[in-house]
Amino acid sequence: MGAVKPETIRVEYAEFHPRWYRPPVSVYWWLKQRQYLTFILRELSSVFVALFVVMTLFQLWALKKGPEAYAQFQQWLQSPLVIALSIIGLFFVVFHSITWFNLTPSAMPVRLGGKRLPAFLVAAPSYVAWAVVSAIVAWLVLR
Amino acid sequence: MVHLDLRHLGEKLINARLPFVRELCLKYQNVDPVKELIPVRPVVHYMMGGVSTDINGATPLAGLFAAGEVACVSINGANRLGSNSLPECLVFGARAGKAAALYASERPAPNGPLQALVLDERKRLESEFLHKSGGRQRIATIRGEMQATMEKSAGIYRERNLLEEGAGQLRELQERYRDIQLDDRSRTFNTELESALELGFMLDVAVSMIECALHRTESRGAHQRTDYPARDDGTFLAHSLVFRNSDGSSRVEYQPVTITRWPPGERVYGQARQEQQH
Amino acid sequence: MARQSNEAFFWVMFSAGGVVAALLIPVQLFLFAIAFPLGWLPAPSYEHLMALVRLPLVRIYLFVLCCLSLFHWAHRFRYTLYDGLQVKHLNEIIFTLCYGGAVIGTMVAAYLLWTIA
Amino acid sequence: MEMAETITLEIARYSPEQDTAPHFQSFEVPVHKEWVVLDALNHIKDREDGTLTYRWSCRMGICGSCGMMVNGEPKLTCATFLADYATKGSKIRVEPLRYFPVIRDLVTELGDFLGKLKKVKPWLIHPSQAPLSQGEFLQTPAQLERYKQFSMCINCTLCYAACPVFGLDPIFVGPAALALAQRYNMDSRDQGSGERIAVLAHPDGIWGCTFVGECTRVCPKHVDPAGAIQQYKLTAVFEWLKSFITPKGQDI
Repeated sequence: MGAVKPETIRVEYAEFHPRWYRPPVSVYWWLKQRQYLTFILRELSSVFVALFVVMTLFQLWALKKGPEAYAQFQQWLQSPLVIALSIIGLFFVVFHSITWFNLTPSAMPVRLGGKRLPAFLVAAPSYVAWAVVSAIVAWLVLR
Repeated sequence: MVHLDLRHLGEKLINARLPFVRELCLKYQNVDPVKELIPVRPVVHYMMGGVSTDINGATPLAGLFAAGEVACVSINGANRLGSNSLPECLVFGARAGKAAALYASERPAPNGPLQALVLDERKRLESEFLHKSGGRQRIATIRGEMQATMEKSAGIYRERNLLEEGAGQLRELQERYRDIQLDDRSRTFNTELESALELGFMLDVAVSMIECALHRTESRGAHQRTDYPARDDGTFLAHSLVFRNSDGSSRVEYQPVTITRWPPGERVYGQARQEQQH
Repeated sequence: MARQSNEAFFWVMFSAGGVVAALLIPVQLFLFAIAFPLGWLPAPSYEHLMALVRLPLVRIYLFVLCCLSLFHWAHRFRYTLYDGLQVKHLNEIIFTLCYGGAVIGTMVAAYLLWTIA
Repeated sequence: MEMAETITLEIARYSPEQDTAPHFQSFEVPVHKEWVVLDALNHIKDREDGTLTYRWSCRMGICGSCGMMVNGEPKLTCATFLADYATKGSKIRVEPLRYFPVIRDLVTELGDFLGKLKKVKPWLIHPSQAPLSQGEFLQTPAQLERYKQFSMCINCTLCYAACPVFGLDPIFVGPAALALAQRYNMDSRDQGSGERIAVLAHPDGIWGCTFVGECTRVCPKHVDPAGAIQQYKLTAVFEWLKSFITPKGQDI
């Protein structure tokens, strides 16, 4: 199956159909509107998700090497630059969680008795699950 | 100006029973029926009548097909029942399209003389509209006056004096129409040219409507003559057909109505309706 | 339909990763990268963490978390590059870098978790 | 805030015969409480400049032809009141809908969009024609509810003007067409989802959507195209998984 060809590419110029003006899209289009910027920030949260995994992999590597290596890793985490990055990262991953949960009702509508449930009722269980899962993880680590 | 007052119903009842009325008022008129009066007036909802066609969309002029609001297939007498426009579009649009394609495929391509005619018409339109200069009448002004005239003379209630007065005003507007001012010389999406051509046609239709209304000395459906309040099936159970004479004047002829299942009846309301149904 | 199948697969991985990341990463990032280094909470000992990591369930959990989160990043980042930088013509390179990165990260995670105990 | 008596409209003008790029022209129009931007445009065209070119028809949010950018936001100009912008000294900037080629002034080229609509087969697909004597295809209110929201689309293309994915690469099938396809997929009387999937579940179809969500925000009819697309992504995944267990040759 071929790609969907935009009709605008095949333009026939004729007497009654002169030049169309094609407005260019700026490279900075995502700065031109608040909603676009929010969208790009939401998408960029994935970078911090990946960085978190990288950190976790380093953590596992340090654990594997032994107590000294792990102490070094802990020290590295205490350096101001890493702390600053972590705080920014936390902001982004929380932003990811909130936007993700809020978009769920729109992607997965729940119907009961032929009526669609209001969005907050579909999103609410996600937030409850978030709290419960976070508590379990914290308990396991802090125990 | 006539206003509709819903304020006594209160916000709760309006929201529960008339949500769309409120939405329409708020969204397109900036009027909140909870707190304000709603301006109301009769409007033209649909063009009853039009170019006479058969059930294939063919008009009496060979090769010309019509469908939609411009056409009058007469599926329901005077052609307006709720959602008539739907079969008009779905059924008769398709039929007219097929019939027109068949007609064209069975005939040779337009010959020299015909193409010369087309070229002449194009030249006429170019000189009278596209290259026209020095006009003084604005399209919108003439259109507005035509609307006012029709509202007054050919609205729901009609009578001889008003119709004749309207006919006179339309003749004057047609005269002024020759002097319209056109700014747009472009051949690309020229909506002004379109409006100008449309206005000429609308004036023709308006004249036809008044002509028919004057001749039809009875009351029926949307045509209520206060000077002739009764329905006269003996003379007027017929479609009015307007023709243009070669001198530019028009004449009205009648085409009998074919009654199939439902003969025309009197539309009555309330107590009278209940009695009629028994 | 080959391309459709790829997209469906990557989207499933992206979505699953999105859920996992949304539920789990904030608490872990907060604890390990902020609360413990800043001394807000007593950091768990090396032994405690090793004991946790020795549990097979915890290792499976960490593997799933790493793998899905990386695929989540790969998918999102790929489209962000297309749109944000208007570099859709570099499709092949971006595609390889993003999903390739996720695959390598997943392999590293598998190796570490397999050999750690 | 005090409502101004007049307001300046800065209107994008583009004449393909003379211009290589659009420019803005200012017009002063009176502000009436019930006037919308479209009324102002008609006021200008009727009295000042007959060459001003734009599309409009019904004036009540049904025909979908008067969509324009009003101060950078895609809007139906028949439902955008001057009074909402008319504080002292304010201006209203009116431009053609973003991301579309411009034919003239405020008129955009729609051929590409109409082609996309057709591509998703937005009609009821039924393998066999039932005889008239069998009556209508009935539907329960619950069945209607499943797709009703997606059926409210008036093809005004505001969602395309809001969609950066379409703006960056017009090959994207886009919000309205994808939502319309979903309107028919969800209809209990339709059996055409198998015929639509090749166009929909395609890198230029649903997979191109990054859920910016702007289409849903600007939709004047609350159609929620973004939701329709995400919902279809889930369906497409199920169809993809199903293709493993159905015998070869029965490609979805």
